[in-house]
Amino acid sequence: MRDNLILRVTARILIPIIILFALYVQFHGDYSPGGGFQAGVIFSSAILLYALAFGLDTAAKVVPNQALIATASLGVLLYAGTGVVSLFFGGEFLNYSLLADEPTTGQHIGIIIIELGVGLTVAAIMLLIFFTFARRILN
Amino acid sequence: MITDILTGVFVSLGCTLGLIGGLGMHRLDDFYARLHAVGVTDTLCSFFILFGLALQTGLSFVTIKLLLIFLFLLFTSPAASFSLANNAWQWGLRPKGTNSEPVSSFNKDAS
Amino acid sequence: MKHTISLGALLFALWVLLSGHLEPLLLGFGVLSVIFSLYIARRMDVVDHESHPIHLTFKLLKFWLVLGKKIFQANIDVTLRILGFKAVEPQLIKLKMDQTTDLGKAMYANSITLTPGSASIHMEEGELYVHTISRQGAQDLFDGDIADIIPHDKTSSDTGANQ
Amino acid sequence: MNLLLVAASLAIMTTMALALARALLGPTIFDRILAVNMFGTKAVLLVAVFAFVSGRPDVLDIALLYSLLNFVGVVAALRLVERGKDYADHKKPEINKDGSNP
Repeated sequence: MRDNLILRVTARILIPIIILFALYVQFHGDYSPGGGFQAGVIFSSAILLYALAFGLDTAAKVVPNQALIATASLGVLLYAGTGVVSLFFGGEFLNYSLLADEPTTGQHIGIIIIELGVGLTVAAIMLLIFFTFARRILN
Repeated sequence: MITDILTGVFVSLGCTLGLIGGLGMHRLDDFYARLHAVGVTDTLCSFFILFGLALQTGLSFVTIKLLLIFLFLLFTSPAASFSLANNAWQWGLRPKGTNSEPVSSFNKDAS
Repeated sequence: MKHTISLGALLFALWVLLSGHLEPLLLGFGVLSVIFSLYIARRMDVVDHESHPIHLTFKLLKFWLVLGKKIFQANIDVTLRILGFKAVEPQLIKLKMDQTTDLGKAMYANSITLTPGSASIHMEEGELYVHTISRQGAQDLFDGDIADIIPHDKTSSDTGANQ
Repeated sequence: MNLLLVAASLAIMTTMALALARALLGPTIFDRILAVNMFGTKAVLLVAVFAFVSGRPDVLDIALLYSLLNFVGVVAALRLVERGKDYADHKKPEINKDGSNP
């Protein structure tokens, strides 16, 4: 499998599609099955395919560990931040009806931001787990 | 009504092919031969079933999704088969009932 | 750059087809998603004329039609062999590959795999090892059954040069 | 119409069962992964048929996704086998000089 040409060609074609699909699942959580968690896992599987086809080091260059840690933290920050902001508007934690004048608009904005936070964190953490274990096996 | 009948015909054909492929998994006697059984279920069987389903909806986003499913299967299944076969070959598995090394034409040996 | 734009257009079309919602909000998310996908794809260096053969579009259409017909016939053949109406006589052969680019080689090997009754199993420089289920199928491959329908990718080197 | 689709899903499930039997029987690890690959393809079709039986076309997204990820799964499983050759049921076969199996 070291020099599997077909795997590389197929991965080249599929990876952008899988990433786009992950983002589609991310943003259509309220219309069809899906949401942040699923999107994060799908995204990380795209990078995983890249690592399997082109090697772990190449993949680690595309998504450096520092960026992953930062992304995971950013996701949690988004989630918690949305909750705290709704506290400032005088509601309960994560009561995002208050994020806009109209409660439904506020809920819409709130759910999109929350899902984004979940998606970012899940994608980053999945990749961190994968890289950690894969490196341990290699050494 | 006519589309219902067509759907029925196509889906049944697809299912039959799938069952034959599943049977082939047990009737064919080594890994490399079974690749061909999987080839049957991956191509024409999927096509018949998805095409039969697509007839039900006419031209809509659902049809396009069915087409996309078929396209993705068409792209991924040969790559998966090749990866498997290539791994098996490099691991040292050799097909049963053939020359041990590949021949480049049939003219020399008439076996 | 040309290939990035065409990949972007393709991805956006895919987004609209998947989504089916034409509201400005979701289309906006679509644009952002396409840009992000392109960014990752550029970082991964997976965008080039090989992953995205725009220069072959029309030839590809004909190729798919002919291949589809061959797949159909091969399916019937293999079905008969599985059910025992015809003999299973496995063959191991190697074929010369004239294709120069990675994409051409991959298309050749994948077409062989997609046609039931023949599966490519190994690739060595310029040679493809193929396992077929019948002697007739093997002879057809020797006669260039599949090789003749692969679009010639000679233009691809030109496209690569003037980028 | 629904009856036919239910029958179709039963047929697909039978095929999946046949594939699963091959996955359990082996004999080599490659047979097993091949069977799992086929199981995955059939699962995609089953989900597609299910979407029509239940009248919820948005379920098709799952089929779409599974058709993409099934491939990643097979490749990952192969990587594992490649790494630990003895995960395969038989020890790596000794290949004779002429390339034939013992």
